[in-house]
Amino acid sequence: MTGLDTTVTANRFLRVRRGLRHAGFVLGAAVLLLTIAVALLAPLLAPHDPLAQNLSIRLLPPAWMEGGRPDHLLGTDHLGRDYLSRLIYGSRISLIVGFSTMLISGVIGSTLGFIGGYFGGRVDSFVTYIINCRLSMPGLLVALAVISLVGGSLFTMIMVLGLLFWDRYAVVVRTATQQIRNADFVSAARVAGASAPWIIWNEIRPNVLHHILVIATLEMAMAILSEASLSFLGLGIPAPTPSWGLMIAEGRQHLFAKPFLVWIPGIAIFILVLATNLLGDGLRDLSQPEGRR
Amino acid sequence: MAAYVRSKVIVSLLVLFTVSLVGFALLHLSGDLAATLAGENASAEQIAELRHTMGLDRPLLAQYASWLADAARGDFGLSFFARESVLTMFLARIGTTAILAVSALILAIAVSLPLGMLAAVRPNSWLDWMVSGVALSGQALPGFFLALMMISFFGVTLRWLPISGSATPLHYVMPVVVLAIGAIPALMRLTRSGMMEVLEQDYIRTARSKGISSLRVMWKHAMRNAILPIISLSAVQLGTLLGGSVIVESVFAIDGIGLLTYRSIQRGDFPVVQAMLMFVSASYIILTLLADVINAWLDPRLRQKSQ
Amino acid sequence: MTRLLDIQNVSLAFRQRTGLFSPPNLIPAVRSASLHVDAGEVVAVVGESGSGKSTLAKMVLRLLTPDTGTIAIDGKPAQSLGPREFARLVQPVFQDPYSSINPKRTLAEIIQTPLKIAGGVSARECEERARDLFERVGLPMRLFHSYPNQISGGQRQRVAIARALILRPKLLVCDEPTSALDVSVQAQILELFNELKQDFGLTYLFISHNLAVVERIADRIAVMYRGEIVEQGATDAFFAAPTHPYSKMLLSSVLPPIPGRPLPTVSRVFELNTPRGSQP
Amino acid sequence: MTALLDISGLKVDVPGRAGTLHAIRGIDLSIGAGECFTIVGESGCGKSLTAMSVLGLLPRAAILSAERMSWKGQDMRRFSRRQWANLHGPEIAAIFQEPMTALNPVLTVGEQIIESFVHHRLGNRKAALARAGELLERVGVVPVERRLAQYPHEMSGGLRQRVMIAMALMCQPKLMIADEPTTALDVTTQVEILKLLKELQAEMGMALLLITHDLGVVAHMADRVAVMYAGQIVETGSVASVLTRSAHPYTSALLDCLPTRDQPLTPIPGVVPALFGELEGCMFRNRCRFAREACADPVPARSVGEGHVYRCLLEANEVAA
Amino acid sequence: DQSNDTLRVAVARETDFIDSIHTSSLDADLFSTIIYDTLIYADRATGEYKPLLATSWTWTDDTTIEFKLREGIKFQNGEPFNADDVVYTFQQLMNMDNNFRQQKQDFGNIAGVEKIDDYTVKLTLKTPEPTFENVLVARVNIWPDEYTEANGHMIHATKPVGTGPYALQDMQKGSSYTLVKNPDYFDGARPQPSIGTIEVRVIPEIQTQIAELMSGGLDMALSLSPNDAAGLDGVPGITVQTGQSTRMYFLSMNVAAKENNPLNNADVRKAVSYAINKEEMVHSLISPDAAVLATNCNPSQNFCLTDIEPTYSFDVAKAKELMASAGFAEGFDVTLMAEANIRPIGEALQGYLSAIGVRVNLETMPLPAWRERYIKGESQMSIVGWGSGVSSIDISNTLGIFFNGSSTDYVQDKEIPDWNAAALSSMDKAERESLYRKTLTRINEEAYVVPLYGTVATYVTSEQVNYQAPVIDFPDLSLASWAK
Ligand SMILES: Nc1ncnc2c1ncn2[C@@H]1O[C@H](COP(=O)(O)OP(=O)(O)OP(=O)(O)O)[C@@H](O)[C@H]1O
Ligand SMILES: Nc1ncnc2c1ncn2[C@@H]1O[C@H](COP(=O)(O)OP(=O)(O)OP(=O)(O)O)[C@@H](O)[C@H]1O
Ligand SMILES: [Mg+2]
Ligand SMILES: [Mg+2]
Repeated sequence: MTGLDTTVTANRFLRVRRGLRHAGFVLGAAVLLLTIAVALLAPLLAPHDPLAQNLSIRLLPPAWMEGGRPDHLLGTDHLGRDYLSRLIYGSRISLIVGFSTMLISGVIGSTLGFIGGYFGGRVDSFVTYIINCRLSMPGLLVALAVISLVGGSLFTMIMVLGLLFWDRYAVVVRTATQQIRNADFVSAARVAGASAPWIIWNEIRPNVLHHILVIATLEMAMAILSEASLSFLGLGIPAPTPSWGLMIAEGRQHLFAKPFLVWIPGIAIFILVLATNLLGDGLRDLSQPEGRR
Repeated sequence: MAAYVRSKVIVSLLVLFTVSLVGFALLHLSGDLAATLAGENASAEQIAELRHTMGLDRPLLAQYASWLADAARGDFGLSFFARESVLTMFLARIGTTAILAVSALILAIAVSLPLGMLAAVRPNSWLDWMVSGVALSGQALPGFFLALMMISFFGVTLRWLPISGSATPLHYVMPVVVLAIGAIPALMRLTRSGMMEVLEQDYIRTARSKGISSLRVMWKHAMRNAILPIISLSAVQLGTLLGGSVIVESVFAIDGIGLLTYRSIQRGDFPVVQAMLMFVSASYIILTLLADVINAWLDPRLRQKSQ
Repeated sequence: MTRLLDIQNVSLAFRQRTGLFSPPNLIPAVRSASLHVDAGEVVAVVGESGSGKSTLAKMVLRLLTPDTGTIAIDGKPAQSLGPREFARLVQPVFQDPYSSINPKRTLAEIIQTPLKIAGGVSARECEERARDLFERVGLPMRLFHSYPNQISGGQRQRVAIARALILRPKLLVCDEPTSALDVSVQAQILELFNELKQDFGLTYLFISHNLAVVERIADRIAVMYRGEIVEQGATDAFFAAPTHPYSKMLLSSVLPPIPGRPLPTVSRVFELNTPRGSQP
Repeated sequence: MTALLDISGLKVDVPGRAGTLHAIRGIDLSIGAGECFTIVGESGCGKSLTAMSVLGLLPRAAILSAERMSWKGQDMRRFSRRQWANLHGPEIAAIFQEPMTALNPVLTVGEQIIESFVHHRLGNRKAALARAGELLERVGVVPVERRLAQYPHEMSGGLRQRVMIAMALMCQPKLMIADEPTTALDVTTQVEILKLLKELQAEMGMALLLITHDLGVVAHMADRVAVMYAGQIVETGSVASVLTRSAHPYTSALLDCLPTRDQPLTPIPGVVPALFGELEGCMFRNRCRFAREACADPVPARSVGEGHVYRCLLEANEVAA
Repeated sequence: DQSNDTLRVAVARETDFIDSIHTSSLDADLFSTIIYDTLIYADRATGEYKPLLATSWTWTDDTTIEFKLREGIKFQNGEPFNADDVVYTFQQLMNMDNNFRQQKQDFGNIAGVEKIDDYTVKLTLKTPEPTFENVLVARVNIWPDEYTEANGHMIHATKPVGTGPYALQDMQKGSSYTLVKNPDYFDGARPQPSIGTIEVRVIPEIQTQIAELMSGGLDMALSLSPNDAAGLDGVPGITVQTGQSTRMYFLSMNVAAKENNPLNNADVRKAVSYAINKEEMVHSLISPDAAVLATNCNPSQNFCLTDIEPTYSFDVAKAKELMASAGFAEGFDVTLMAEANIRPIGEALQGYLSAIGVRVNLETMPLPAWRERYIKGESQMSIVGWGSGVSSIDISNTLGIFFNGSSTDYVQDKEIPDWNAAALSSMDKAERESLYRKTLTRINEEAYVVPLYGTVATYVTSEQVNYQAPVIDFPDLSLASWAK
């Protein structure tokens, strides 16, 4: 780096503008925000009660297909519930699972990463050891085993996923912290008498935050997918609230006869996860300094 | 070197031990085996009796201790249901899963390495965009969804491929592809980003300034360096593939260890689940060690560190 | 004159672990070094890369603990000082202007950091003092709330200096504060050091490998070689007649910007060619 | 004497998200066989990009244009990939600043040294190894056998830089480009490396394009020097003439910045300008004590004789006063 | 696949052991049925009990049966069949150290077995057991005594030898099983087998089974639910049949708990009963062929009385009225537990009950987890599925488990357990019927449970296969033949 390019590197506004020019980031953020809005406004947006069943109109195809009805835009499920409404409400579960898991695992993983990375030495060996233990456990299998024993609920699902999938945070935060803890501004804070927690929170965290954000988006995507997979394996979140993974799992009974039951939530998951990943990628690109390197 | 290997091995054993303890505790604290085991029409008394005969009413630590003592001798107990040695059950199925996982990894590497490299050489080209697109979509596709769609398309509509079982090599095509698609995004991204990073290194400029062909620069100078993290990731991926074959094996009805474990989880056959846990952990540890060794062999700096 | 810093027979070896259970390799970085700095003095430490200069500085800053030997600051053993007390006596200025200030915080925040940690000062006063110093080190006020990526290396180094001064320390430990800067900026910073010395009554422990800089700024010079202080003395005397062979070699290697002279002959008296393993 | 390398009106633009950076803005330079030409300037002024332009190794993003750019009379702008590859090694070779990172960490030193020799079919592996041995001996990397089998990380910075030099010499280049070859080294090592370069240059009769920011190095090494500031050569000429009779305020200010025992330092105020957008006039004017309004207009080059050229509105002797 | 005379059959769950005595996995019966013969055979078309290995069986008193055995039969390993084999088999079943599945429950009442002559065997029971014939029909596969003695009874788990129409040729435990026709099979209650080879494959994923059926990779699938099969309706080349099952589902309510329990109010339970549109629910979610239950038993079970009063037909108004009169006009919250794979029913119930203000929190879980909690008494409301298996051919099984005063009895009625016990020790059919009538009437009067539906078994076959859906849910694959 040189004195020259620093004077011209993007300031905050520029960074925002840069963000806006990053197509993937914008797309990802837009879809995610849209989904959040849909989830929040579900009662307003959903044309029907997602739980209101009407067995006389079960398995209606989407409106544009033969036999579809305009008041059930995406058709109905096996209980005659409006598929669009369920899709809209289902976004809530996906987002709640995604966000909560991301938070829990984020807190656990980042804390471990910070501690290991900052203190180094034996503390780090111990943290590395914990990470290794975690990595060597097959995550999905353990989640499967625990949920099948405890029984699925939104809470268990979130806890199990959150308590299991913190490894990426830990690994990334630890490495990033290791790189920063030797920075001179950390030494300066130490000389000024700052405690380790103070330094971690005030000096290191801001510099690692973008890594955490990137991982968070990936983690969120993974949690959404895991929820879907567990639902597929019959260990999803129980009723009444529909989740997208559950909708696929339920719809799969009609995979060949009524494929839309699988395709609609499948596409929804795909788009949401894609958007989250795009957002993560965008964040990654944007957090890299411009110019040389 | 000896000291390095020794400490690695000790740590690995410690990790295995911890995993076994955590797994054991998780499995035994969260469910009642006897209820599962007694069968569907069993009464409460029958269950209690069974609990006693199976020793499930002993203190957890005592149960663990005897499990550990047996496991240390290579005896992972009998399956509750099949009443067969867990080890035998594993050995009978490991081959199938290994074929599946290894082929998937090979396919994934065969796809992601060249594409990732090309994308790195020509950033922002259409190829790069395609690679990013593939990686992103692959990441966003639930494996089971993909599997079902492939079955319905290639199996039912086109009838090109056999749908279930593992009778012929052709049977492996769909499951391997589904598994590989799960592994490709990470590998492809890492290849691309690793390669891009390496291409920016000073020594690449040095190599270019010597006038050697760009192909040679790529293979001899860039690849040797960029491959290191890919090898590590491949090891991790292989472990993940072994552990993550549950969905693929159950959808494609392939009787490997993934399906075995899934069934065992479903009916609470804990000795099998526990053994699977140990197996995946051990293979993860061995694979990463192997990756370390290969990397040390390729990178003299790591070699020195381990001396 | 009071003895502000007194380093007595300090040694430190780095322990490099190879495995969890194997004995560590010892890399001696500083060997039995003794050095003192009196109040108001500028003492420079010179030496080649890897000779232990930074390690010595870090020990003074209590970022590393010596294996043996003692360091006394203002007459008291450094270890006995509380962290706040210590911070009010000694502050650092580091070499790399990019790593020495946190890129994610505004310049105002960075400068106030030590004061915030020390506590006991109102937010208003904090900011007040930061503003004062900001101007004093020659930074334009409009940059007060900007982020480090908007300023140049020289300006960053000014920020680092302002941060070091906000607690009004007595001793400034400067580890190659100008070696990452261009000559034109280096001159600016050196001038600033000179001015601050007068204004704040500062004492410097000044580490450098640039003999021209040292000659300009130091009262006394200590030469480090392979972890040992091989020679020390008043600047004038040193430049006039270095005694240790390494010092001589060092002096003879200086290239003045005067055309027409041949490259000096450097007589290596040491086994400098032997590899010393990887260097960071 | 015909110039080996003859460049005029070289421009390099680097488009970025924040706008296009005009990193090099029309420089002329020519290097004759066997001479040592140095470029001196502060960080970011475009020294390395100039070197990379000559090497044809500009970063992908950079856009090069030039009025003339020729190697032994051939137009370098038209060079194909293949022609560039043939140039690298036997004609032009390079060594770079960071000896720590300029060598490939996973290949042995020997392998890296002989690579270009073998690739350019100057001989087989055996011949290459023999020549590598000679050269290593010459640059003082001994014992040769052991060194050839070592990896870069097993050597100190000074040794690595010597290896780089040996590597560059393998194909007997006509021009060696050295981009700050000693900046990362200790002063004592610096002297040794510089000496080595100078001796080798004389022995092999090759030209040396030396890039540095250290006027001391310039004074001891250069036949001719160019002083760069903000993407332009502000002053060029024989080293004696430029350093002792500097005609450009920047050159003289730079000399004044060097700390000496007796004189007080006179720092150059201000910072280097950003090289974005329309750039006209003297870029030094906002830091120059002689600046006047006319400095904002394009400044012509003036000659002080014997190839000593500078870009300033001042008369040649005004600065010294 | 008719071309090579192999019937390819898919099941969803693996079988650990081939013989049903050693394992609780239900699919083992699939194999046992065709590898072994029982003394008595239940006709798959009528449900009637017919002679098989026993040419006749006679109750000489309330606790004694005499069997006349078929002569001239050989086991698949060549060993001749005679009374020694039957005696040996019963002795094994009586030896409680063998730890067979449900051994005490099914065989604990046998007092002794005696060989009268080479082809006559006398069996005595400790107490009268009106359902004992059911046990004989499905649980007593006759083993060859010499082979079993020489190898231990566990040999049948993996290398079974019986007298049945098919013999196990090869198995890949957990994934595929190959059975070949027994050419010497006697033409008795069940005919000689016609298809040469039966290949059973385990395909856990139902959609994969369907895909295989559609693409011609399978001839028969046995684990499809009516809903799964519905998708195959109209697919050319595939026949979907439904057969009866003894399995039944009811909504269990916690009547016994005293505190804070709206459900111990009979009016509330009646309101719940009225609120559910069983017909609609069952016919659309389960199958149009499924039995909608008015009493707490499956009509395919013996002694299941379908004329019990009162019945509760769908009537939301009445339900609301009852809720109000019980003081729950505002409704209440309740947790409904259900096994994961009947979740749609749970959701439907949730929907129906919400109409009368009962806010149902539905928890679905795998069967073992559900059972564990149910046995521990943690259920407020549960959908209980029971039966399928020979013991549930008789109503005693269902009533006996859920109305016996034990921890699985959420009603704890004072009298029902006694009536049930009395019914189980009487050989008098009329008396048993009247006792069950009392029980069933009490259950309906008090609305202790809401009987929901009896499942149907679905048999999906390719056109090439001729297979008649059996009346009991014990498919006998030896009855299959090629259509042309
Ligand atoms: N954290 C560390 N771990 C191991 N060895 C170290 C560490 N830090 C420094 N060293 C070693 O200690 C010795 C002294 O290093 P130090 O950084 O004090 O040298 P220096 O004189 O400051 O060099 P420079 O001029 O390059 O900054 C060197 O050999 C170095 O390799
Ligand atoms: N790959 C690149 N991408 C974008 N900008 C670049 C790139 N390389 C150089 N630049 C810019 O071009 C200008 C000139 O860079 P150059 O490397 O030639 O400077 P230099 O004089 O060699 O400096 P230094 O002494 O730091 O090596 C600088 O502003 C730099 O930021
Ligand atoms: Mg240092
Ligand atoms: Mg440069």
